[in-house]
Amino acid sequence: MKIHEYQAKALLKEFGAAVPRGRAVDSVEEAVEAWRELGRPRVAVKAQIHAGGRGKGGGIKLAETEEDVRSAADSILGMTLVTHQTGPEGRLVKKVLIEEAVAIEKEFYAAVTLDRARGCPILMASREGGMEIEEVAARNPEAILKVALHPLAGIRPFEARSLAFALGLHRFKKAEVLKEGIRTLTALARLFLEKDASLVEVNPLAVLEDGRVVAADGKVNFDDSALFRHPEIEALRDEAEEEPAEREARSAGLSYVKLDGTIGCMVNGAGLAMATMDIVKHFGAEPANFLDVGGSAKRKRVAKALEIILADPNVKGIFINIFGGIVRCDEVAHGIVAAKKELGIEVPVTIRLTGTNEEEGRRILEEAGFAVGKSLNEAAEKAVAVLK
Amino acid sequence: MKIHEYQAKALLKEFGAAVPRGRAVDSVEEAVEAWRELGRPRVAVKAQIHAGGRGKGGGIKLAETEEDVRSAADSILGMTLVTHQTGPEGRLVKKVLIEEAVAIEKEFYAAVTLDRARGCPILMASREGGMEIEEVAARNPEAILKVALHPLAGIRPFEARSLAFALGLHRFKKAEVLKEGIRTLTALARLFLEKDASLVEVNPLAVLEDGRVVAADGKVNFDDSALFRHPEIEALRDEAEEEPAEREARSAGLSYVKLDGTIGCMVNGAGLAMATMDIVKHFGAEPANFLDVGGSAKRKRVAKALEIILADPNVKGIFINIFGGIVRCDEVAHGIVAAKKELGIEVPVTIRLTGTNEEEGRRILEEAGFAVGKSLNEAAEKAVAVLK
Amino acid sequence: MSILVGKETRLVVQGMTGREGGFHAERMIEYGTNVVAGVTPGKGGTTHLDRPIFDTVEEAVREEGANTSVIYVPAAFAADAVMEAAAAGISLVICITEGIPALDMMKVHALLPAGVRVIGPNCPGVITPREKAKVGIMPGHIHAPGRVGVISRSGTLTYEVVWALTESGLGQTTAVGIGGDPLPGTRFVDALELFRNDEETEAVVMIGEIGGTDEEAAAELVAGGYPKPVVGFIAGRTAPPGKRMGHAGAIIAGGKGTAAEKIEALNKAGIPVADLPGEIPRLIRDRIGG
Amino acid sequence: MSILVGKETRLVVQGMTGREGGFHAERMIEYGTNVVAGVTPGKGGTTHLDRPIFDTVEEAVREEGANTSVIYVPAAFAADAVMEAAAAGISLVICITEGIPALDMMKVHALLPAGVRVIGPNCPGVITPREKAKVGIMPGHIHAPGRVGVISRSGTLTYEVVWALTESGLGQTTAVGIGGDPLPGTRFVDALELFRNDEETEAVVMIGEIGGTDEEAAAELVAGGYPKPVVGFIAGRTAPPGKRMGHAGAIIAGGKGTAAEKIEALNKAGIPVADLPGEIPRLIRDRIGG
Repeated sequence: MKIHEYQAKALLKEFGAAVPRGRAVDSVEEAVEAWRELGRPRVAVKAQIHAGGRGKGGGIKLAETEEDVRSAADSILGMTLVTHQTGPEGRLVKKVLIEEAVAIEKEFYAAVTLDRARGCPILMASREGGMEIEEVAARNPEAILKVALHPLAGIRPFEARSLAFALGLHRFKKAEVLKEGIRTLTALARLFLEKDASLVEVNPLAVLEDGRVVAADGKVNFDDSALFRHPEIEALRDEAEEEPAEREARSAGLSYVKLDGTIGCMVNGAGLAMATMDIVKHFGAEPANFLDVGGSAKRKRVAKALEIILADPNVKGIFINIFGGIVRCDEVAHGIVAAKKELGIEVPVTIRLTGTNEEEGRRILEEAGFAVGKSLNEAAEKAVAVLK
Repeated sequence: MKIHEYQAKALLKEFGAAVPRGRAVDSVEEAVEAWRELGRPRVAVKAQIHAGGRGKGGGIKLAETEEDVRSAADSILGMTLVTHQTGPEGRLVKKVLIEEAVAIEKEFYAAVTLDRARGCPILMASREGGMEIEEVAARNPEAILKVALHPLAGIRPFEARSLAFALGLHRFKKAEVLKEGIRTLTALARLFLEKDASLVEVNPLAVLEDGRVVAADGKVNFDDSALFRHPEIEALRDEAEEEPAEREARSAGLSYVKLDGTIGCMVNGAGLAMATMDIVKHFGAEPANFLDVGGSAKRKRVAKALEIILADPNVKGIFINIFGGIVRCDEVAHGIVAAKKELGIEVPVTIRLTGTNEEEGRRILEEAGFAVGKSLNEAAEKAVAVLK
Repeated sequence: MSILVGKETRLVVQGMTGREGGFHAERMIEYGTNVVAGVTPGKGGTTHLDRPIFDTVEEAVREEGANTSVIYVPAAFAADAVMEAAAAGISLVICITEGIPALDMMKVHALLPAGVRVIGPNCPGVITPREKAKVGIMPGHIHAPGRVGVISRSGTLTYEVVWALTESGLGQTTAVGIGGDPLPGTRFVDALELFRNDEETEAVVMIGEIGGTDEEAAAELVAGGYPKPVVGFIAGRTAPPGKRMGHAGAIIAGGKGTAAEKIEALNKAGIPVADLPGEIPRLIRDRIGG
Repeated sequence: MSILVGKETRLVVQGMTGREGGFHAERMIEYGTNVVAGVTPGKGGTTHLDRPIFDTVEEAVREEGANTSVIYVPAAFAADAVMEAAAAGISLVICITEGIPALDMMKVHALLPAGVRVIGPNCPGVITPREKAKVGIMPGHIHAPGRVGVISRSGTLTYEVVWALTESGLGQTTAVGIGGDPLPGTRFVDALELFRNDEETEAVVMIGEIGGTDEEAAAELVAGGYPKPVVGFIAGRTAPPGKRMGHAGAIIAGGKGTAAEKIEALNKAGIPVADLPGEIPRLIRDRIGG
């Protein structure tokens, strides 16, 4: 799960990292009020959406006067912000963060994430702050310093200290930079571990001219599997930031990802669903979605899945691929028939069904007028061919 | 460091263990008030001293009426309670705990302590509650169930659960006993680890007739070395419970334990101090104390050590044994001479001095009229002989 | 002989009296697996499917000599169940549960005693058809005793491949579902090591997918010398970056973990990668004949 | 050859610019120990006693090839210093600091990488007189190269025994102060194992004290077959129960850990226990002659 920058910064602060003073607001009037509360300093007005690259898209503006603040907030609030991470449809901006502009001496990068290969959290930092870490990793991987953390011990003082020295935080004129930096690195790691984050990223981590070290930006993602034990994090969810169809699928217990193609896919199992997309592509078409109906696909869920697929106007054909194991083919067949009745499916549907209760499933579907294949390749070829 | 039962129970409660309702008070009037606040139930009036065996010594009384409560509190407050743990001099009772008497169905024992051999905390429990665990260990060691805890993982759910099943907590009519018991065992372990305890003992851990599981008594000791990071625990210290000379020694940075003999011992190093006591005994006398002046014995500290030894009226002679290493013999000599001047030592003093700056130390002492030996055996023999 | 599960398996089912655990325990018994006990805290002393139920795994080990455990416990409690099994002396723990927090599994790995192997979580389990030993949720009837070892991050996609192997007459020695989580207890490299000296296994199929670098690690291991042919399949060529494709581990993050990278790594190591699952039997026959 | 410290020792002093660390670093250098670096976070780039000071142990290992560390860091930070040394690749960490919380040391032991040995905490250190290697706080001049290995929970009591050995002409191979804490990194049994195959060591002296059961464990090890004579001493025959005798580990708790029990265990294992420290040289000569 993703959260907004202002929420990430509040969490970072809770764990002991310093952040610029500021407040998130919904309206131009509140924006001006927030600016006044801050003591009328130079501020950044920052669009709050779940995507990076906001600056280039016009979602971040500096303002020094009431007029500036008003006009910046007015232009950003309500805009549809397009960045390289939003896709061409962009995102509606409903909140801006009004934040004291800070005088930065040097920008660093710091993040905690999961190191899958080592099986532990990893604290990463670099002197090349403000740049995307992937870019640094590609160009100059040596510049990224890494500390593998023990999941039970958390970050140990010597680990934060060593990293701070390696970053050169002891070389600033202001002696407190080292200590502040150590505190911030420690905060990142603690936040990651105590809140079951999957990513805590501060970029830039800014050393200010006055010796403070602040998280000038902040991004925190969470492990969806652990949200059950963090209701305070679940409460930060902004559903408006999610693809509506994906949100609907999630609440129905389906795993769905919208894509740009024309063949809607319904499959049981994530690996087979990916493979099915790949096969569609292999035979010359583009999948419209990833959809896993799950390991215990009951008829209602199957019908819901078809409803979600059909709601995508790009879908010109549907390919259903079921390998019954725990999932019973007859149950799936009932779901397909029910969906046809309720929704009136108008695009061609190609079905491949095999495994548990295959015969019964086939009978139900054929009675309802569907053709059912057994071979994956043949069915896929046919699913693609109907489009032409 | 030790604390009182009422303090231990407050901590246990903080960590999720249930305890009987109650309050500690200093006066008879407050005792009656506490009883009224509890709703005038049958209560136990329990002397709060840092020693076990209070019941047998008359330090715990049951009371049901205001008159009972008044008379019990009156008889216990201000008494000098003698138990097998207080020594013959007993302890002055300054506080009593007024606590709801509970209807106990069965008593268990539960404790967390340090397992030195395994190098980890150990959670122990037994169905033989209310008895001293040493007794159970001697008579029926099988009856003590043990779970070695991982110092970083703390107590894991399956560990608490397995122990609760092994104790038979699932066999009570009231089904909640199992869950309550698991919660209590978990609380003990968490308290031990989070507060740097050296012992958390609940004896009896009582299963009540109404299905509750409560810590009917509670004892918590702390690792002295870790108090620096628990000011809230340090604040629980009751200096009145400590031997005054030991308290004085502690604040002077000395390690002192009062014993019953007549030869006062001043030694540098704990092992050598114990060995010196043993040698005194070997040659036929009894040591009056253990005293380690420490690894960087400066003259002031040496003088303070002698002052503490001399304050013990049993002391008939003093044996000073110094093996200079980091400790310089001349510095110790200056301390002894200073003490002689300030305190006017009237008992015979035997000194054994060797190691760093031995010659200079010897010269200083001999000038001040002390005889100085070099051999430990000879000096010890002489120290004992002067008594005769 | 077989790897992981076989005639020596004495299985305890953690969560046996639950809906999932009960359903699959029955299927496992039907298939021939030696299920010796179940564990459900609070139901000790009862029986289920004619097997004794215990409150703790420790009792199942002590009373019934269980040496393998399979876990159908809800996600919030599953990591603890793995640790309970390990502490009780179980040497192979197969965790079916999906949705265990990543941090829980990191802690499990940090605490696991030496000599305990975990398979999964979020996996279909392990099956050795020749020895009628099935531990997990896969449909037994699609498997057949044979010559090929299968290692897979997926569930139904594995069935697809297994079925293709069965239909082609190649069959399987053991099929190991290592699971779709980012931190599997057993990885491709570990499973490859297990198949290395298994006499009956003539070739190995690796079914990978996007996310992580475990396929690349396996390619490196094979490139360093592996005594039998390995054939691969990678799902997710068309998956977009930054989106989780169902499995918690199936995500292209920071531009890493794409199917293209993995296919390239496997090819470099001399491992042919099938474009379609159905091609796998042919790729194997090209290498081991028959 | 020697055990633990010797000519191969390349020592880094953690806390070298502090009062204690600086004082003892100077004594160690005087004695002949190969002190290659110091570590004090924030003082990197300076020098002290002509040795480079680094901000981290990792730099001392990388730049100066340090292989052994001695810790004079205050108790609140000492456990972290041990872990820093271990993580930096130091294989022998000798921790002098007294008063480290027991829980900190438990965590250190749980996290210590394989192959890293910790001596102490709350110990005088280790000295090998023949190789002029002294790591710790013991006075060097009382030691002499010789034939006897010394293992002790104490500081000054060790000096007493060492001096008796020196005066008697027996001398020491290596004297190991394992420390007076309840959770020593190296115990009697571990040190006995180190002396087992040390050719120069003809006999071993164990200086124990009340508290714990490490002397009993050592007795068991010796009873199981040990190739050289072992002689013992136990301090605290007159210590009362329940009172901590200075050392955090020297306490008779729950009636266990008395001197009488330990002496009995040692005697049963054929280890003579001296009544007075001064008797030790004679007990040794009775066994190894000379």
